[in-house]
Amino acid sequence: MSTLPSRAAQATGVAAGASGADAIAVRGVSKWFDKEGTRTTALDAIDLRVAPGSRVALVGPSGCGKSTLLYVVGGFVAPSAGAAFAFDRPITGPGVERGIVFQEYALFPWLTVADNIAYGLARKGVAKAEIQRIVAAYIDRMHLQGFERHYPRNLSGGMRQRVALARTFATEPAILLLDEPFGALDAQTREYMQDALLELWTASSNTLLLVTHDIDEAVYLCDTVYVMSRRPGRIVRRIDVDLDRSQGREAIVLSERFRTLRNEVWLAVREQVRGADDGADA
Amino acid sequence: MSTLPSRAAQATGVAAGASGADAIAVRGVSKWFDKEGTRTTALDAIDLRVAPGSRVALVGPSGCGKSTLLYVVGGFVAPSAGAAFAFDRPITGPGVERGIVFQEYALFPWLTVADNIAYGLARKGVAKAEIQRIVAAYIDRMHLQGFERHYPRNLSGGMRQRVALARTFATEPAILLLDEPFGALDAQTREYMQDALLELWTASSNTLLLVTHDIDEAVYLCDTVYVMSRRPGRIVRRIDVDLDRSQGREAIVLSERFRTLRNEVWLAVREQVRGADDGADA
Amino acid sequence: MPTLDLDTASRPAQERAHVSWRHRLARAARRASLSALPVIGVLLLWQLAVSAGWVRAIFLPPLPAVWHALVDIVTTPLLADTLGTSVLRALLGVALAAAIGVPAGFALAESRWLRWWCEPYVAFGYPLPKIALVPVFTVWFGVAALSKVMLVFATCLFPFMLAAQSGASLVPQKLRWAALALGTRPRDMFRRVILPASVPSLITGLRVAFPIGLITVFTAEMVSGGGLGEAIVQAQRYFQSAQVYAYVLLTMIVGYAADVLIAWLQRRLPSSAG
Amino acid sequence: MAAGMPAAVPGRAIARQRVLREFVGLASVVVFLLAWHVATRLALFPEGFVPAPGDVWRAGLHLARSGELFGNLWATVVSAAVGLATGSAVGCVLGMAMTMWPRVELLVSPLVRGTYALPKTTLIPLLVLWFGVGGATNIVVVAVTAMLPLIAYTVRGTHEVPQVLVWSARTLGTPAAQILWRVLLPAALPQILAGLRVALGLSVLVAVSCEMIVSNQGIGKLMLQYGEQGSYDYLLAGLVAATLVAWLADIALRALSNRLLRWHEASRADSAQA
Amino acid sequence: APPTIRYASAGVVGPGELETVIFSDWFKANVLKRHGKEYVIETTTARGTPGVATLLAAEQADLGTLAFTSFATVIATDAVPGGVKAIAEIHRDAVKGYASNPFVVLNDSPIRRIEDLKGKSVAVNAFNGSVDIILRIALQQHGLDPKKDVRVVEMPFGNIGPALRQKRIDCGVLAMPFQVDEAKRGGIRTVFDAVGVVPPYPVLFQSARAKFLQAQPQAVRAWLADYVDAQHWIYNPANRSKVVELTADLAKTPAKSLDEYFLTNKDFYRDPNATISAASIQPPVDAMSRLGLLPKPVSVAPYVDASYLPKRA
Ligand SMILES: Nc1ncnc2c1ncn2[C@@H]1O[C@H](COP(=O)(O)OP(=O)(O)OP(=O)(O)O)[C@@H](O)[C@H]1O
Ligand SMILES: Nc1ncnc2c1ncn2[C@@H]1O[C@H](COP(=O)(O)OP(=O)(O)OP(=O)(O)O)[C@@H](O)[C@H]1O
Ligand SMILES: O=C([O-])O
Ligand SMILES: [Mg+2]
Ligand SMILES: [Mg+2]
Repeated sequence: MSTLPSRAAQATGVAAGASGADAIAVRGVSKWFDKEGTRTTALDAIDLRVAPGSRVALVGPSGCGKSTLLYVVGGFVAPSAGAAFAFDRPITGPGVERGIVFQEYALFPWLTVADNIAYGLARKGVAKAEIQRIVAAYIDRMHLQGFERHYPRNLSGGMRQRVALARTFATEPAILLLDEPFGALDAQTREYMQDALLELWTASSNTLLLVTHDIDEAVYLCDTVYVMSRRPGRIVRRIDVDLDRSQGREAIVLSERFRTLRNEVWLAVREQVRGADDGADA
Repeated sequence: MSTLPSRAAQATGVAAGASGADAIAVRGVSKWFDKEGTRTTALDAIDLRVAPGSRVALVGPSGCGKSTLLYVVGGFVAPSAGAAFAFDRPITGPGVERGIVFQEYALFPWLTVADNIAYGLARKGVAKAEIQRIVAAYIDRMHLQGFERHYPRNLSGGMRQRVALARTFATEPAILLLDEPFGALDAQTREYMQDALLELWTASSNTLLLVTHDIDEAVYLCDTVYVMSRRPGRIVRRIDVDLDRSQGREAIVLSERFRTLRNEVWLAVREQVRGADDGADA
Repeated sequence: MPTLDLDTASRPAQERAHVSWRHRLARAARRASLSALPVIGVLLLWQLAVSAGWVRAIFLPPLPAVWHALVDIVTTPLLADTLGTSVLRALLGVALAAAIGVPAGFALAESRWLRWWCEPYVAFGYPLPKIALVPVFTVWFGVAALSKVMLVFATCLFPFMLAAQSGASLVPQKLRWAALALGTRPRDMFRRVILPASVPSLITGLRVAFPIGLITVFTAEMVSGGGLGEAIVQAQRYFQSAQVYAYVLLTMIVGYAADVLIAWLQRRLPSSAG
Repeated sequence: MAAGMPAAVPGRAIARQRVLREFVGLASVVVFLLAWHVATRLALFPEGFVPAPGDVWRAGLHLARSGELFGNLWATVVSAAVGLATGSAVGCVLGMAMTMWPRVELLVSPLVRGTYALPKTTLIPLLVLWFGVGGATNIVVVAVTAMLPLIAYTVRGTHEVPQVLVWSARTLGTPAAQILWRVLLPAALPQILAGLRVALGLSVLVAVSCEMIVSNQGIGKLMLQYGEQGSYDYLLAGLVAATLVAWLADIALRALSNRLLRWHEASRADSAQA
Repeated sequence: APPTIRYASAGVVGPGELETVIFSDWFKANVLKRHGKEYVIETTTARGTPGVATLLAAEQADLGTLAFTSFATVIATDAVPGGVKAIAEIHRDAVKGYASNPFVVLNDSPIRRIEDLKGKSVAVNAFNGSVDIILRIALQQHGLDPKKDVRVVEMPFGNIGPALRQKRIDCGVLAMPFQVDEAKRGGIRTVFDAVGVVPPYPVLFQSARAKFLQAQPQAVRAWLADYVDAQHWIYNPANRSKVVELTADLAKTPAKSLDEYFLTNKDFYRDPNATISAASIQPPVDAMSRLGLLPKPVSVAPYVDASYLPKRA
């Protein structure tokens, strides 16, 4: 993977919760949807700060507003109340410094696998030869050899997801927003991808906001796990992950601390899932 | 949940591998796709027999042909070679006795949540009042209260998946074909859904063919786990799950046997994932 | 791939925060004034062109004259005689075309053999300049309304057929599969899946066909009499340009109103993009 | 594929299918011609009014030999093609811009919608003032007519573009202004091509209609002259020639669609519009 | 280069508008001595004489074929900048012993006289066209109100015969060449034609924009000289077979049926010298005026100019 450009230099003041430039700051964000007289509140006064270079996971019951929160940070959806900031600048729309992988992949169906991966690089004005090199590297890394010229519709679900990851990773954004990025992958490929992600993070120290259903994944990958309540989504719990990451995956996953943390998140989420969705508010 | 009709009575001869009427029999099925001179072989001489009332999981690397195999059994895709049978009748097209949940949900976008769930029941000619009762029960069970009148596009990913499950479960097919049915659910909802599935199965003793990436899920839910090789998909391993299921989930999952089996499947899949996809064949 | 469609506007633009009714009112007024702008611009340019003598009044009459002519038409039974007659004929023809073209289009999408058999007729019949067939239609269906209705039918049939055919052939395969596995009989497939999934396509077809229907009626009437078309031709023959433009404005208003109505319908129906 | 069970089709079978398809199409044309011939022999039509296919063929040959056919056909084709190209380009861009920027929609929609039902041929006297007799005037009328389906289909196509695609493109560094042609255009291409097919049919129809009003050349002029004269065999020969050209263009367009939409889920070798 | 004359014809080729035969390629090459030297003619086809009038008004044509109806309208509305002049006759109606456009009915029809048309439907090719005016004048002369007592419908000339036979109309007018074909087919009879209804009048005549006449008088004179020469050539029996062959080819009608009437007294009357006079145009124009079809009465005299025609030999 190519190295991250100077953008990474912005990522100073790494201390979480520091009052300096947060990579992401969400202040009192609410979001509701009005449909034919019914109001569905997806987010309720969310406050969230992500320090540059940190890795944060969002977990919570299905339909609690995780994707919606990611869209607010991505700049795709304007909050109904409150505001979101990236590196202290208010978020008013999408930006290249915030790369996103959507739950539904959002590949360009008219582009081949290789062209999908090359897309963001071409927009950045990267030279042709360099693009080819990077695309080839990602094809390799994502185990997509032989499918360079295939169109997305001819790929399996997991293959599509890997293309989506490659497309976003290739542009090396300062902030990575991932919405269940490994959901369609088999357990082994998933682990492989997780480690690839960590490796990328180590190389470029970008900031990670990860939505996932997989609690092991959240704890394994991130420094902080936020647990959201069931809809209307609120942040009900923050769990700091203090793992010794100097060893390999096996050691980490088998460690007592991992088990404890995992359990803690588990119980916090279960508390939220119990009682189930309560439907639209009105 | 309403009880299963007499169809369940067909499900005799439960012994796996018995030469009697298999619920599903796949005999020497191959499937390849020819695109502009390139041939991609998705399935390579698959043999598979599923006894009535048994629960079988298919696991394997992403892109190995699991969905394709499910489509062959569903009767949506004709094999390039070989043939598939349901209750000894050759499969020539889709049939109500084989209910399917697709990896991408395939909800009817023009129908509300309630109408999507009611769809199959109405086709079966179930009485209006009965349909309403069943739909209400599934709305409840799937934690979709308050979203009855919503259209699919206003639902979160996990909610869509739950609607798709409800739609198929409601018609109580003799054979259930599930393609990553819990992929978009959070861990807790997923467990809840798994148990709901087992409950349904116990009540109606239908046959289950489950494609999943979650090895715990495969082992927890099924009697037999088939491991597929990476593309071209072949079945490389059959693991019989001999768990004592008399106890609750906690006990099963924490049992030594569960761990062993889980590990066995894990290693079998990893062996296949190693070396990655090899691209199109030609 | 599902359309993730947050909020009412299904446009891929930035989404706006919610606003109070007062803001909404102000916004509606702003929108209306923005829409009026180009119309006012065109009218100004028109009057300027006449006043400055760039175009002679015989080709572009002064606006007040057109206005008077328009008032004359609208306030007399002339409106029903001309516009009323034409619109009624167009409506009948378009309805007939939809009633036959839509099922035919679906049939073409579903049956290869039928498609192959009909391909030459569709490909030939569609671009065939139907207006050249006015004499034939007059002999077959008489000079009165029927021949015009049939001509509209012949012209609008193909847009409906193509809309239905393309709508049906774009239905995602998994939806068909899901429906079959849920017990939809193949013969119900159309009613249960293909039709609802094609609704947006059909409305687009209507949006194209209806104005074509109107144009056809007007043009046919220009050739063989009756309705607004005859009124225009008469006025044109006698260089009564104010009347000509009054009628032309009427056709524009009718077309505009019809399109607004269809667009409204389009928004009301649940989108097939899911 | 009604029963949802597509047969496995190896390359040779596809070729065989293509031959079969052409054969079925040909057979249906032959049957039509026979029926027509028999009907004229049995005098089912008013005498002298519908010529037999053989007469039309002879008339066509005569026109071709005298050189009248190709010169006039060329004129018609040029009007239709240039008008179609400009009209659909403008319509396509307008349609996308209307979806992307509500302001553009507000601004242009009254004018655009006003032109939908306007019988453009009534404006020919005005257009003739500016563009002269023939070519340019006809091109303008064809272009304005072709715009309608392109706008309607493009608007629909772009409305259905999944929002996440636009979002993806934006975060991958696509400037807002480029979304139009980097995302909306390719994503809406299936619909745009459907609209183009509708417009293609219309453009020939309208080009010929214009030539029937005022022209110094074109198939429409031939048809007007021979129609007034009662030489219906020659009228039909001209009609068939123009329609043949449109048919060939339609075939070319479908081939192009197939190529451009290789990526599309529903693009099948012989599907409706893909 | 010689000046170009842009000529707008009314949409009929061959016998209906003889000038279309005359400016065919063969005539240009073999008969029109002055073509290419003193003038060049370029033709446009319009839909009927109102279309020609529009082209003259738009100054997109210099000369064109008009009928008295479109001519009077152009004058009354002052449509052509600088005015319009009728300069040469093409053919004449209501001349005894020659063709006129007959109003015909089926043989078994109860309609025998003009009075019998009360309550019936009559087809003409164009409302307020010259044939329609003749009909209205005839009706008025026989005490019928053209607006109330008769249903006048419009259909192309070619349709009127079939429509009559299918009983979609009670009476209809037949033009060339349809009247010949229909007569041959039989079963119809004439109720009346223009003869006796109005004095002889030019059905079609060449007209020119006055501004063009001023700018290019020599070119117009040369064209009209060629035109008159060509008419003589056409009417020369020695050339008949060639003329019929050429005209048949141009109009795409069988030479045999053309030969039966073309240039004979079954055809319209054509003045050998294309003489035009205000006196012959004025009566039908006055009739139009009486029928309320003109915004104001029109005196055509200032708009008829025979001086561009060659001096009689
Ligand atoms: N366009 C919309 N209109 C109405 N409600 C919406 C819309 N989009 C989302 N919602 C609602 O907002 C809530 C949050 O949705 P969101 O997609 O953010 O959930 P999520 O946490 O990502 O769920 P999942 O884990 O299942 O993907 C849901 O209840 C959903 O129904
Ligand atoms: N229509 C098609 N045309 C060409 N190749 C196809 C088509 N459908 C599937 N394939 C190929 O067949 C192989 C198997 O696909 P399939 O969807 O069955 O995989 P899978 O095991 O379900 O993968 P995943 O777990 O990622 O969903 C893939 O390599 C895919 O690229
Ligand atoms: O009037 C027409 O635009 O065809
Ligand atoms: Mg989500
Ligand atoms: Mg799959």
